[in-house]
Amino acid sequence: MELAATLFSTAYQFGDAFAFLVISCAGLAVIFGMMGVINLAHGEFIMCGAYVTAATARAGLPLPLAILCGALVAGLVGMALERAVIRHLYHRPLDSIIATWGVSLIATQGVLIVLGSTMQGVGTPLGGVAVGDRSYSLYRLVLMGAAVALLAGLYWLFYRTRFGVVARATIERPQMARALGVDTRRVYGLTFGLGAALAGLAGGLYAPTMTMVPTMGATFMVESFVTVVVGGADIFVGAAPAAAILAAIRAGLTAWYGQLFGQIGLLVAVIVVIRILPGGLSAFIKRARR
Amino acid sequence: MNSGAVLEVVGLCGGYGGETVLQGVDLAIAPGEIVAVIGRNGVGKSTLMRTLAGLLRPTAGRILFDGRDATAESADRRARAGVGYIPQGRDVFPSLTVRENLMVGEVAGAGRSTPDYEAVHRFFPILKERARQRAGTLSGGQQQQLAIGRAMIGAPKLMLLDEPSEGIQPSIVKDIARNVRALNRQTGVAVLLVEQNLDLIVSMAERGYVMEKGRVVASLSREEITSRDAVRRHLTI
Amino acid sequence: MNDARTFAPEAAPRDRRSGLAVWLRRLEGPQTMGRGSLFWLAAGLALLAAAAYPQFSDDYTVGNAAYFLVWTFMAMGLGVVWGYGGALSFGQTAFFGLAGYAYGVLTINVGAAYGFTWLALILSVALGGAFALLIGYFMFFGRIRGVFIGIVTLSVTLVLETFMAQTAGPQWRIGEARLNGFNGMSGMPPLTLPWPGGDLVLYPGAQLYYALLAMVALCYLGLRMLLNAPFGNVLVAIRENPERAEMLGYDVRVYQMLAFGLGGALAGLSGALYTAWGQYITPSSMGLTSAALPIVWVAVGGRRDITATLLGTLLVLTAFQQLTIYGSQYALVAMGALLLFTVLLAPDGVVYTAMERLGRLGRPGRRAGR
Amino acid sequence: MTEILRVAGLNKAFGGVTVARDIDFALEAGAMHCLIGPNGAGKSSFFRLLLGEHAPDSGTITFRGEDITRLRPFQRIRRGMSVKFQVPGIFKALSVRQNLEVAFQNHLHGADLAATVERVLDFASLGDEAGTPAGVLSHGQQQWLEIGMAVGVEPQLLLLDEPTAGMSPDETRRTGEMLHALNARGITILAVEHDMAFVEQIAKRVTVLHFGAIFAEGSIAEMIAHEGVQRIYLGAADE
Amino acid sequence: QDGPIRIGVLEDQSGDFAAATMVKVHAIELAAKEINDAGGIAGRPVELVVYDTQSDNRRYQEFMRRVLQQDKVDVVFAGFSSASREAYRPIVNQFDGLAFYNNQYEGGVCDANMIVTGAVPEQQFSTLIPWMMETYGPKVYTLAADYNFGQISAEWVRQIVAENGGEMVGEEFIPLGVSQFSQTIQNIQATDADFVVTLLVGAAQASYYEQAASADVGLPMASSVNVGQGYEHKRFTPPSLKDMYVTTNYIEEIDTPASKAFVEKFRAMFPDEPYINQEAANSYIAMNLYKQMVERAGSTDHDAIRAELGKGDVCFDGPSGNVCLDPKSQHMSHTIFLAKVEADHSIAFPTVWENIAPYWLGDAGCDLTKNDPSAQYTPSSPPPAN
Ligand SMILES: Nc1ncnc2c1ncn2[C@@H]1O[C@H](COP(=O)(O)OP(=O)(O)OP(=O)(O)O)[C@@H](O)[C@H]1O
Ligand SMILES: Nc1ncnc2c1ncn2[C@@H]1O[C@H](COP(=O)(O)OP(=O)(O)OP(=O)(O)O)[C@@H](O)[C@H]1O
Ligand SMILES: [Mg+2]
Ligand SMILES: [Mg+2]
Repeated sequence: MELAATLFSTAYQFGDAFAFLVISCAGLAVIFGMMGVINLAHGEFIMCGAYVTAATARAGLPLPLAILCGALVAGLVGMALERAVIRHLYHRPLDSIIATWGVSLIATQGVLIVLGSTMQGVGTPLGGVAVGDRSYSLYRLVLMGAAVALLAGLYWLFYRTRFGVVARATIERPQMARALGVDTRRVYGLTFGLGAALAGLAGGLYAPTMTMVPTMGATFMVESFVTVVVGGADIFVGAAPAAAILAAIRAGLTAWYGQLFGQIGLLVAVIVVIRILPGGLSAFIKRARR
Repeated sequence: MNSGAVLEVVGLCGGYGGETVLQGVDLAIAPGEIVAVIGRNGVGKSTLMRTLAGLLRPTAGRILFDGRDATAESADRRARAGVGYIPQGRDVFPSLTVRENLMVGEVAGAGRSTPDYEAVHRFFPILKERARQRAGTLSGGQQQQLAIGRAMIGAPKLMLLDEPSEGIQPSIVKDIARNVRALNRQTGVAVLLVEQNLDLIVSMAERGYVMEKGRVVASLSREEITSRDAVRRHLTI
Repeated sequence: MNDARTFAPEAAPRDRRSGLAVWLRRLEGPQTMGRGSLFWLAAGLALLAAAAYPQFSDDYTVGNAAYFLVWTFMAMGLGVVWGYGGALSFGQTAFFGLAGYAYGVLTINVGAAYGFTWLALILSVALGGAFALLIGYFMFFGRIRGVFIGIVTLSVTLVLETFMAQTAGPQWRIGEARLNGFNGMSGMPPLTLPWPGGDLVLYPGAQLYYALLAMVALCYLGLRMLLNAPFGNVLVAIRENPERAEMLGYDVRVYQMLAFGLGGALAGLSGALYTAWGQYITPSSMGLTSAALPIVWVAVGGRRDITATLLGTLLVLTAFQQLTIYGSQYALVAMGALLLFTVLLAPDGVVYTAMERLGRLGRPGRRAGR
Repeated sequence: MTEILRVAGLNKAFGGVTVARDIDFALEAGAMHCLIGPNGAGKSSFFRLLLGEHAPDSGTITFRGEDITRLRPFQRIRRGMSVKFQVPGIFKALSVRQNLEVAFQNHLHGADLAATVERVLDFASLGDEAGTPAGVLSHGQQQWLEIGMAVGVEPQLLLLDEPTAGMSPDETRRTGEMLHALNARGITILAVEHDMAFVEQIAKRVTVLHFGAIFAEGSIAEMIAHEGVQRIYLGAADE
Repeated sequence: QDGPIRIGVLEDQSGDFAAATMVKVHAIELAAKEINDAGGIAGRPVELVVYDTQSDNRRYQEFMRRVLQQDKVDVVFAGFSSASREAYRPIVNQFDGLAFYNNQYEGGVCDANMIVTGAVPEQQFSTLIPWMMETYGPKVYTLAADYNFGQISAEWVRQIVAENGGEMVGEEFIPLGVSQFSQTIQNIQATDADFVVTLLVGAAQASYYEQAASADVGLPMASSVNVGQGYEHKRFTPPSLKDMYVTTNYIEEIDTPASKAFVEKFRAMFPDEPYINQEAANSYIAMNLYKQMVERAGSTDHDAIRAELGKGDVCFDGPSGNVCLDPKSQHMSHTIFLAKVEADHSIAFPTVWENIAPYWLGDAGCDLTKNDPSAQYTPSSPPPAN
C-alpha cells in the first residue's frame, strides 16, 4: 500500500510536469514548428485564453464551455493578427521575433491599461482526492488527460488529413503550393489561428490554477520554447518525447533537490540534449526508425 | 485573335521587382498542342513560365486561359482552373513523403476530377515504390518524376514544363517524352515546354518559339523543329 | 602543384604594401556599407559632433549619452554573431552578466588604485570572451545550429540568472565581494584613471563619455576592418550556406566559434562598463527580457551592416527612453507599435534601409530584390 | 602513372536504401573519368562519401596516398579536392564576385585573387553580373557560377556533379573543351553526367553505377553498346 | 527659496509589479493634493515628477539619475522590489540625494540617504510567529521565494521559531517565476507541519494558494507579504486563502475611524482603485512625514532634515495609527495588525500589536546619527562590531 502510494505520487508528479509542458507548447509547436514563425506573443495568447475563460466562467458559463470560449477567442485573435501582421513575415522568422515581441508588449500593457493590473480568477473545480496519506488535486488529472488527447488530435490532424499535408506543404514551399492550387493565405490563416487557439486552450485549462495578471503568459514561455526546440524539426514526432524527457528530469530533480534544481536542471538538460542530438529528438527518432 | 486557344499571351511584360525580364511576349497554344520554348540561359524562359503560372505579376500585356482573361488571377486559382506547373529545379516538398506530395497535387483538381493515382504510378512506378520516403532524399531524377506526377494528379488542361530533362537519365528522358505525349494524347492536355535537350525537343514538340532577351524572336514550324539544325542554330551564340 | 594554370595569373608581382595599409584599405569593402570620401566625411563630422556635444549640453544628458554608448558594444557583437555569422544568439547577456560580475568582484577585492579598474575591465572582457569561446566550441563543434543555438544560449543565460538570483546568503561571496542574489551586487568603484594630483574617477559625465566615445569609435573601425578581411567574407559565406563553405575548405566550426567569442567579448565589455557606470549589477540583467533587448536593437537598426547596428542601437535606446519618460503607462504600447511598424515597413532595419536609400541616390546600380 | 584516388569496399545505406555497395574504385592522376547511372543509382551519394559529407558504414577512401576516410570535409578539400554540386550551392545573398572570392581566398591573395576572379567571371560569361546577388541569377547562370567556383582553384581532383545540366548544346560543348584544357594541365576530373554527347566528348573511361554498386566499366563506346547499360540506363535505341 | 518643492516618484506602473504599486503612486498623489490644498509645505506647493519604471531595474538607474541631476528634485519616493532599491541606491549616494523607500522588505538597509517607511521582519515576524505557534502548534514549514527577501525572511522565521522552542519541519525555496507547485504540495504533506509560512512573491508564485487549496492541503498559513501587499484574498476565489494569517501595518479592511476616513478620501479621488494596501498607506505617511520634517527644519536641505529626524520625535497620526521614525536606522515604527482570511475571504483581526519599533538595525550597531555605512545588513552578516 505504501509502495503503491509512492508510485502514484511519482507518476502524478511526472504526469503533472508532462501535462504542463505539452499543453503549454502545443500552440507554439504549430506556429513555430509548422510555420517557422517564432511567436513571442505565445504567452499573450495564453493570457487571452485564460482571461476569456475566467470572465465567461464567472459570468455563469460551465467551465468546460468557458475554456472552449477562451480557445476560440484566442484563435480568432490569432487569425486577425495573422492577417494584419504575420502574413507579411513568413520566411523572415527573425523579423517575426521582433514583430511578435511588439505584439506581446502591446497586448500585455494594453490589457493592464484597459482591464487593470489583475483579474479575479476562477476556482479550481473537482477538489482533491486522497491516495495514501497524501491528497491530490483531481483537476490536475484532468489536465494530464487533456495533454494526451491534445497530442493525439494534433497528430491526426497534421498527418492523417489532407488539410494537414497541405498545410505542411504550404509552409515549406509556399510558391509551389500556390502553383498547385492551394489557397495559401487561407492555409496560413487557419494554421496560425489553430496555434493561437491551442495557446488559448492552454490558458483556459490553466486559468483555474493560476494568478490572473497581464504578464501571466511569461511563465509559460521558456518551458514551451524549450520543449518545442528539443523536440526538433518534426514537432509532432519530437514534442511528446521531448516533453516526457524534460518532465521526468524536472519532476525528478524537483523531488530530490528542490525547485531550484528542477528549474536549472531543466535548462541544463536542454543544453545537453541538444548537444547530444543536434537535430533535436525528432531527427534522432527518425534515424532510429529507419 | 482566334478564341480556340488554351493559352494566349499578348504583349506580356514582367519580371522581378524593378527589373523587367519579359519585354512583350506573344504566343498561343491550341488545345492538345505541345509547344516548345527554346533560348539560351538567362533570356527569361523560366520567368515566362512563372508569370504564366501566376507566381509573378505581369506589368503589361494579357494572359488568356481558355479564352478567359486570367492576367490578374492568382496562382492558386489558375492551378484550380487547370494550369499545371512543373518548375525548373523541381521544387518538391522535401520534408513531405512522396505520397504526401502527390496529395498536395490533388488540390488543383478538387471538384473537377478524381485523383488518378493509378495513372501516375503507371507512368512513374518509382513513385509507388517510394511512397513513404521523404521527397527531399530522392535523387534528382526521382524528384523530377515526382514533380510531373504531382501536376498530373490535378488533371491539368495545360502543363507548363520547365526543363524536365535536366538531370534525368536518358532512358527516363525518353520515358518522360513518351509519357507526356501519351498523356497529351489520352487527356488532350496541352503542354508548353521549355527545354535545352535537343532530343527531347525533337521527340516531343510539335512546334516552337525562340526566345531572346525577353522576347519571342522566332517561331519554329513542325518541320523546322524536327530538323535539329534549325534548333541548334537558335541555341548557339 | 602544377605551375601552369588556366585561371590563376602567372606569378603576378607581389603586393608590396605593408600590412597596415592592407588593413586600412579594409575599412571599406563589400561587407560594410559606406565608402568613398563622402561617407568618411560624414562619419568624421558625426564623430566631431559627438565630441563637441558635451560642450553644449548638461551633465545629465552627457551621462545619459555615455550610458547609451555602454550598450553599443553588446549590439555590435551581436551584429557580428547574428547579422554576419548567421547564428542568432539569445544569450549575449550571459557574457554581459559574467563580465559585469567579474568587474565587480575584481574591483571590490583589489580596489581602484593605480588604474586597476582598467585591468579589471580587460580581465572581465577576456573572461566574457573566453566563456563565449567555450560555449561556441561546445555548440559549433557539436553541430548545433539554427534555432538550437538560440535555445542553448538562452538556456545558458537563464541558468546563470537563476543561479545568481539565489546567491543572497552570506556564504556566496568571493573574497570581499558579496554576490547578494537577486538584489544585485553593488559597491564596486567606477572606472578610475590614475592622474597626477589625484585619480580621475569616471562617474557618468563628460570624462566617461569621452572615454566611451573613443572606445566605440575604435571598436567600430576595428570591426569594419575585420569584416572586410577574408575572415568577414568567410563568415558571411557561412551564414549563407555553411555546407558549401565547408566544401570550399573552410573549417566552418572554427570561424563560427571565433565570431561567437568576439561577440561574447564585446558583450562582456558592455557588461563590465555597465557595472562601472552604475556601480551595480543584477541577475535580472541576464534574464529573459534583458536577453531579448539586444536582438531588438540590432534588428531594428539592421543586422546586415555594422554601421546600421551601431546607429540603430543608439536610436532605439533613445527612442525607448524618451517614450518611457513622456509616455507613462502608454510607453510600452508605443514601443510595441514602433517595433511592429519597423518590421512591416523597413524589414531590413530602419537605419539599414535609410542608408541603402541614401546610397542608391548616389550611384545607379543593379540591385534586385532579396 | 600514379593513383590519385582509391576507394575500397565502400558501403553506405540509409535505412533501407543502399547508396553504396562494396564499391572498389580507383582513379589515375590525370584521368578524365565519367560516372553514369540511372537516377537514384547513388552517384551524388558517392560524391558525398568522397567529400566526407556522409560517413561510410564501411570501407576506406585514399587520396594521394593518404587515408582520408575519417577526415572532415574541409580537410579533404584542403588536400586538393574541389566540387561542383548537382544543386548549385552558391551563396545567394553574396554578389557573384564575392562568391568567387570566398571560393578562392583560401589559396590566393591580393592581386592574384583579383586576377583569377576576373578570369573566371569572363570564362563563365558572368562579367555583367559580377555585382548581382547570386540568388537572382537564372538557373543556368547559377550552374556556371558553381562551376567557376569549383574550377578556379585548380585542384588536384575536380568533382563535377552534372556540370552541364540546363546548358544548351553549345554551352555543353564549350564546357567540355574547358575541361579538356584543365585536364591538360594535369587536373584529374571525375564527372557525373546524363548527357551522353558530353560524356563522349570528355571521358576516356566510364563507370556505370546501379543500385549503389559498380555495374560496368569501360570506354564510352563499350558502355553505349553494353546491353545491360542500355536496359537500365540508356533506354532502347532511338525510335 | 520659494518655488515649488519637487518630489520625484519612481514606481512601477507597468510590468510584473504593477498590480501592487499603482496604488502607491495614487497615494502620493492623494497626499500631494491634500498638502497643496492646505497651503503646501511651509507655504511652498508640492510638485510631483512621476516616471514609470516598468518593473525594470535599469529604468530605476536611468530615472534616479534623471530626477536628481536634471529635474533636481528635493526628495525621491522610489521602489518596490529590493533589487530596484539596490539599483538606485548607489546613485542616490553619489548625488547625496534623499530617497524614501515606502515598502515592506527584508530589512537591514543602513544608509543615511534612505528613509524607510515599510515594515521589516522584526516587526512582522516577532509578532506573527509566536502567535501562530501558540495557536496552532510548534511545527513550522517555510515556503519562500528564492532570493534576498525570501531567504532573509526565512532566516528570521527560523531564528524566531528556535527562540520560541518550536521546530522547523521543512524549508523550501522557490525560484522566482515558478508557477507549478505539485511537488511542493507533496513535500508539505509529507511532514506533520502545524502551519506553513508562505513568503512567496510575484504573480507566478501566488498560484500556490489555488493549487494547494485544490489539493486539500488544509494547513493554516502565515505570511508577511500576502494580503497586505498583493490582496490575494480579493483576487482568488474563496476559499483558497482560508486560514491565512498576515501581519500587516495597514490594509483597507482595518476598522478604525482613521482608516475609514483614509479609505473614503482615497476612493473619492480614485474610485476604481482595486485595493488600498499597506504600501499605499506607507507612501501616504511618508509624504506627511517629509512635510513635517521640512517645516520643522525650515528648509529642504538634507542635513537639516536629518537633524530633525535625529531628534527622534518625528511622528505622524496616519491611517494605521501613530508611527514614528527611528533616528538610528531611519526606519519607522508600526502598529502591526494580524489579519486573518476567513473561508469567504473576508478579513478578521484576531489581534493587534501597537507601536512595534524597527529595533534590530539599531541594536545590531547601525547608528546613522553617528556614521553612514550605506550598506545592507542581515542577521547572518550584521554590521561589523566597532
Ligand atoms: N528571383 C529573381 N530576382 C531577380 N532577377 C531574377 C530572378 N530570377 C531570375 N532573374 C533574372 O532574370 C533573368 C531571366 O532569368 P530566367 O530564370 O527566366 O532565365 P532562363 O531563360 O530560364 O535561363 P536558364 O536557361 O538558365 O534557366 C536573368 O537575368 C536572371 O538574372
Ligand atoms: N539522406 C538520405 N536518406 C535516405 N535516402 C537517401 C538519402 N540520400 C540519398 N538517398 C537515396 O539514395 C539513392 C541515391 O541517391 P543519389 O542522389 O546519390 O542518386 P544519383 O545517382 O545522384 O541520382 P540522380 O542522377 O537522379 O541525381 C536515391 O534512391 C535516394 O533516394
Ligand atoms: Mg530557366
Ligand atoms: Mg545526383
